[in-house]
Amino acid sequence: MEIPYTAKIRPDTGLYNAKLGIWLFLASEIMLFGALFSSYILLRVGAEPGTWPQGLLNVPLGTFNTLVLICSSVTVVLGWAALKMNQFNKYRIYQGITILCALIFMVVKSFEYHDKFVHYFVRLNDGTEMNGHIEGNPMFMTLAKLKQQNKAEFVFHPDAPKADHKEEGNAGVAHATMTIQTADVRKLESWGPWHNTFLAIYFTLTALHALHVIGGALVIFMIWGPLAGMWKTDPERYTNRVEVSGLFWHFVDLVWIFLFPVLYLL
Amino acid sequence: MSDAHDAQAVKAAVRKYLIIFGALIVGTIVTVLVSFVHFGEEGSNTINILVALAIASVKAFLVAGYFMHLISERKMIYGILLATVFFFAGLMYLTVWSMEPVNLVHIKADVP
Amino acid sequence: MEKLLGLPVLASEHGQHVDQLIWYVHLLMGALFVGWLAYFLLVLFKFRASRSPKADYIGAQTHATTWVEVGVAAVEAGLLIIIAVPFWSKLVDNFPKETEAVVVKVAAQQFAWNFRYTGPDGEFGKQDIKLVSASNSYGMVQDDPAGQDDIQTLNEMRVPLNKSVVLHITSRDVIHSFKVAAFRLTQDAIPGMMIPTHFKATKTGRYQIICAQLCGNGHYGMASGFVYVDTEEDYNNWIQSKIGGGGATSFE
Amino acid sequence: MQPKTHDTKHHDAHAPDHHELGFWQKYVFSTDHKVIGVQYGVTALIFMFFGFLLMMAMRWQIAYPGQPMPLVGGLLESILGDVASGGVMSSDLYNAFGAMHGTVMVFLAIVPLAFGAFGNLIIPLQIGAPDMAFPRLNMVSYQSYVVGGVIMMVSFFIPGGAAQAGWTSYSPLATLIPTDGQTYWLIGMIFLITSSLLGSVNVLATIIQLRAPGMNWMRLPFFVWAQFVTAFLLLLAFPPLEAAGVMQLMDKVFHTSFFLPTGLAVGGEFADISGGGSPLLWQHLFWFLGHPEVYVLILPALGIVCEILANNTRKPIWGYKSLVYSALLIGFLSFIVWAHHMYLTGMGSKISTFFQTTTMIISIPSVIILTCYFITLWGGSIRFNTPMLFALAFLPMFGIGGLTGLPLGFNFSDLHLHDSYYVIAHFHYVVAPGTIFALFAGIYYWFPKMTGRMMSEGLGKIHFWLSLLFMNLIFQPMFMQGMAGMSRRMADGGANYSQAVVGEGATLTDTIMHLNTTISWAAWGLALAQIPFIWNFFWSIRSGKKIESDNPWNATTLEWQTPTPPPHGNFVGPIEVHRGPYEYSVPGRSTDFTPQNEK
Ligand code: HEA
Ligand code: HEA
Ligand code: CUA
Ligand SMILES: [Cu+2]
Repeated sequence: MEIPYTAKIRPDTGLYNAKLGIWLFLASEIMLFGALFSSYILLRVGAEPGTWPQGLLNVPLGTFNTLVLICSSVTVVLGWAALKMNQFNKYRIYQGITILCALIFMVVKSFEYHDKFVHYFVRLNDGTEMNGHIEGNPMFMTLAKLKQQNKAEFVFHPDAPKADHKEEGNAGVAHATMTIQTADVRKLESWGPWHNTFLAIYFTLTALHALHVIGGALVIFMIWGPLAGMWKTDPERYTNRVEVSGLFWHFVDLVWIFLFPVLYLL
Repeated sequence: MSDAHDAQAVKAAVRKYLIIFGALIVGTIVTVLVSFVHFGEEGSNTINILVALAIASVKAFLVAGYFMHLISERKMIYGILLATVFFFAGLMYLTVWSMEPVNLVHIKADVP
Repeated sequence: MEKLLGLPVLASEHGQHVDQLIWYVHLLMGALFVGWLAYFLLVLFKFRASRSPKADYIGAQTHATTWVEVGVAAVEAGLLIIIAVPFWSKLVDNFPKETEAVVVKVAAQQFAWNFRYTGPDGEFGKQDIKLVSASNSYGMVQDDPAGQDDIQTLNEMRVPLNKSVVLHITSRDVIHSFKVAAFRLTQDAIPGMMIPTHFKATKTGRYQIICAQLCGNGHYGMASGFVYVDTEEDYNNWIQSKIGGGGATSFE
Repeated sequence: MQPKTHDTKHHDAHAPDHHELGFWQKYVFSTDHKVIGVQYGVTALIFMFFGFLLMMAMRWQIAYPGQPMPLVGGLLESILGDVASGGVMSSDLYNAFGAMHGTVMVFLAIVPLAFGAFGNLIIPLQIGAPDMAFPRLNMVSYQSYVVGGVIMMVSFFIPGGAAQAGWTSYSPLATLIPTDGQTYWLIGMIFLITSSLLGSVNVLATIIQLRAPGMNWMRLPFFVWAQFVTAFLLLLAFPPLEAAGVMQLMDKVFHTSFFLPTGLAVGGEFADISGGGSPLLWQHLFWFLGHPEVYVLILPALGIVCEILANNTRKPIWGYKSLVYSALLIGFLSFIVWAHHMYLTGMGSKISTFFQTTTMIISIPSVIILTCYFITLWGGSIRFNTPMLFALAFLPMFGIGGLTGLPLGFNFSDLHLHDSYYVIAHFHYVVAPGTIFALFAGIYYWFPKMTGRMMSEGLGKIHFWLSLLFMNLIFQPMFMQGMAGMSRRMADGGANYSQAVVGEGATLTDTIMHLNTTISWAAWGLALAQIPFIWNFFWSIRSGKKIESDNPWNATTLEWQTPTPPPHGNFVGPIEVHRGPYEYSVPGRSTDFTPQNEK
């Protein structure tokens, strides 16, 4: 016996199996991201007043990425519509754009990550605190690594103090390149997730989201390329697959729609 | 399924999708612009948060409702999502409520 | 009833209500269990296949069970409204005035209890988190006058008889739990939080503090802390003897 | 890859039947729900036995703290090294075993057995479906479970050993213990959670989509309903723990401070962390899963018991509809009671009133379910075979466990009972003589369906009576210990606490302490009592009494209306359902059972 309703709709529920399956899965995803959002709210509300950093992220890049994802969401649904109208080639083009958008998104994201990994916080033994870049832009430098590499000193470019946004820690520090003795440093850390609670939740949320982007794009790509033969043999099921992968993709987009204002703007 | 009638409906839908696409882009831009304006009292950004979340919710509604066809989805799916939303709200609300200082007997310890 | 349930000695005022609640709940449980068990055994005997070869399609037609269910719900509601909720509120919302009580700050650490009293001035000295170090585990600000007469002890807490005691409980490292069985009192000690609780001792003696939350490999041995309930006089003498030992640290 | 070891056994058992599918497709990468169900079952039983072994070792340390373990002490030392030096269990090792006993029992034994194995084996058969809705997902779900299990097992052998912060893994302790056990635990959990999520999507889709014609909702066997609710709980409660797990993993690996507050002073030194986190956040997210999880442990058991009760009383279940609604209500409410595990974390009166009220409310549907079962017995013709004995014993055992949940549910009495052995006794009564008995009942009951052979009744009865005796000898004294104030998770069984005080105010009297030894011997007795079962299980696969018909118990539900063992695709012809699940002793019929598919 074949498993029923893999492509056909079951009359009393009005669904085929995979569609129900993906919605159930999305329900669990809502709980997953929901729990992280709740944690974000709690940590933020619970933070000492005035210590929650704002404006750490690059808003233009974020906006651009938001637009890229919205774009990909539209092409997904247009691709599906094209299949419904029997226009396979059009579908190929639309979904191709979707995959491209996913790539662009990931590239932009990796630039944003890189920005953070080469950005440093330094506390000297005399208590001075600064943020800035180390000459040569190494990633993930730490005090221990410096010592290991026997670097007695390094060149540091402190950030320019921002005019209106209150920047963490470097009020009053002159904007000039300086040489710092390793021996003078008490603490050196890049702006990774360990740096503060905001960056912690930022990296956790966006990395998890990025994993979803990669996963979703892979599935869409598989259906688009290697598995496209099914369009010839079983077009109805093929269209369903496109729809189901599309539902997942829209969800990924949806998560970002909330992530963007919450992390970048507020 | 993909009979002629269906294809007609899909054609009409495509127009809808494009309109929504426009709306989403506008929404994004508005969110960004609005974030540079400060509403409400000095030092409180409650209104800003509400505005941003409101726009995001509208956008989410458009994506879920039209791109994901939720508007015309079946009862079963509504049931599942309703349950999920309920439990999510429970998780979020009860946790936040439980951790609100006025509901707790403790204070933040500044020193051990 | 304490004997029957095997509860440990009781030495606090609110404890008698804890015992009461435990007692009443167990009465409810006992009634349900004995009642159903009797029914159960009866039915197993009466309707065993050899005695009752043909089953009855309809079975029992009774509404008695609904009443049992309603009864259980009603008793639970009663206990909730009459004992559990009001006494809990009393414990967490109605604190005795700190001026009329003995106030003790409790800080747990792996694997010991630190206590701090205000001393005669009734005021705790200032503390600053940045000053915390191995030699100054409370982060005391050294030249604050209010701190000069503070009393710090390790694993030894003394309280007077029949006087309210307010505890402010926190932890320095992981979560511990301050439990004194004789007081029917348990309160988690959570780092980053200062949690108040209170009790009134009703029996002199020496009571052990149990750490009731897994806190590492020494959890089982976090056993050297005691609460001594003294008479008012003994207590005051003890306080006097401690002053002067003031700012000294109790760490290690 | 991983599942090889036990599948070989399975292969032997089935060696005679031939198929064009190769060994790998048939037994390792199978997508047939029955094979996957058996894989789940055997793997879970092995883990269950392993969880029990951990506990037996711990019980030695509790009864005879500090003394070298006989027989296994040297073995442990040579495998695990310093933590068991001289064959004595160190407190590190005790904590690791304790945490892993909880984890293994809950996540690697009971859930996979009750939900993975029984769900997979029985649901499609009972609803008249050819397989699960997503067979390949089903396979991945099993594999993910095995990977998670292997990671958990590997963690015993890494330097420092397995996780030591309890199965609840409270931060900051879980984060601050410098060894890597917790990291393994978290990664393992992520695989296990993934497995459960895929499994629950599958079960839900199967029940909603693949019911045979005529199998409408109110004709579903209660077992299917129970699994349905269970699947919903897993689907929606697990993701928050996954989120929490990811955050704790970040804390552990990337030194973030999600669950670490500002101002920790570990070992007297001010800890250099970014701070700003909240230890309570972990507890909320953990218990948001934790509480629904306990109903995940009990609902399938209630379902199994229901099937067996109806079958062996030869009459319909009394109050089928109230059972269904109660199960739904339990599922629904279980999401809003979680903070009853956190009464002593500094809650104000509003919150605790809310949570203790919901806790009391949730006990009512449990009472209703049990009542329905009891009333079902009235007017029956009760057969006392092994499955029925286990199912019957389940009732009072779950009763004790459930009832003792009540004093814990009131925050004011929890003040004394929290984290004492009373809690341990409470939940073991529900999961050990409760759920495990129901699972034993299920194994004895459905064994002939899968193998075509019965398990031995004689051995079964020995297994039953001894298990019942020892279970009670183990867990009853724990109530007394808890009442007297003995705390759980004590690597020395409370010896330090009892020795420190003499005379008045002594926390633990000698009588209470002596119970430790009694309990431990009973636990080892329980182990011996399992030998007849293990023997019975493997022996009967090959040599049990052959069943004469496909329906040896004269049951009504659909799983008995197929060939034995069911072929790929389950049913030979199209199947149609005409009646409710428990039509036993219908007046005017020639037999005392009327199958669901009979007109
Ligand atoms: C299967 C598992 C399971 C089940 C079903 C339950 C059921 C219940 N549990 Fe339990 N519980 C656990 C597993 C379970 N629990 C675990 C694992 C822990 C500890 C976790 C940890 O800290 O490690 C725990 C801890 C726990 C606590 C926290 C204690 C503490 O840490 O201080 C509380 C508090 O409210 C509680 C309450 C309840 C209640 C009110 C029920 C109710 O649902 C019970 C309702 C049932 C009844 C009321 C019985 C009705 C029966 C009859 C009326 C008939 C009886 C008579 C005869 C049969 C003859 N449980
Ligand atoms: C489902 C959950 C479950 C189950 C079934 C059990 C079963 C048992 N548990 Fe445990 N236990 C927990 C979950 C469970 N436990 C948890 C969550 C904790 C808390 C951990 C923590 O503190 O973090 C705990 C803690 C705990 C403690 C307290 C430790 C402490 O606080 O220091 C004790 C003490 O005695 C204990 C004992 C036992 C015993 C004797 C059994 C026995 O009932 C075991 C019975 C087992 C069997 C009878 C196995 C039968 C198996 C077979 C026969 C296999 C056959 C194989 C084949 C056929 C292939 N458990
Ligand atoms: Cu401190 Cu346990
Ligand atoms: Cu619970």
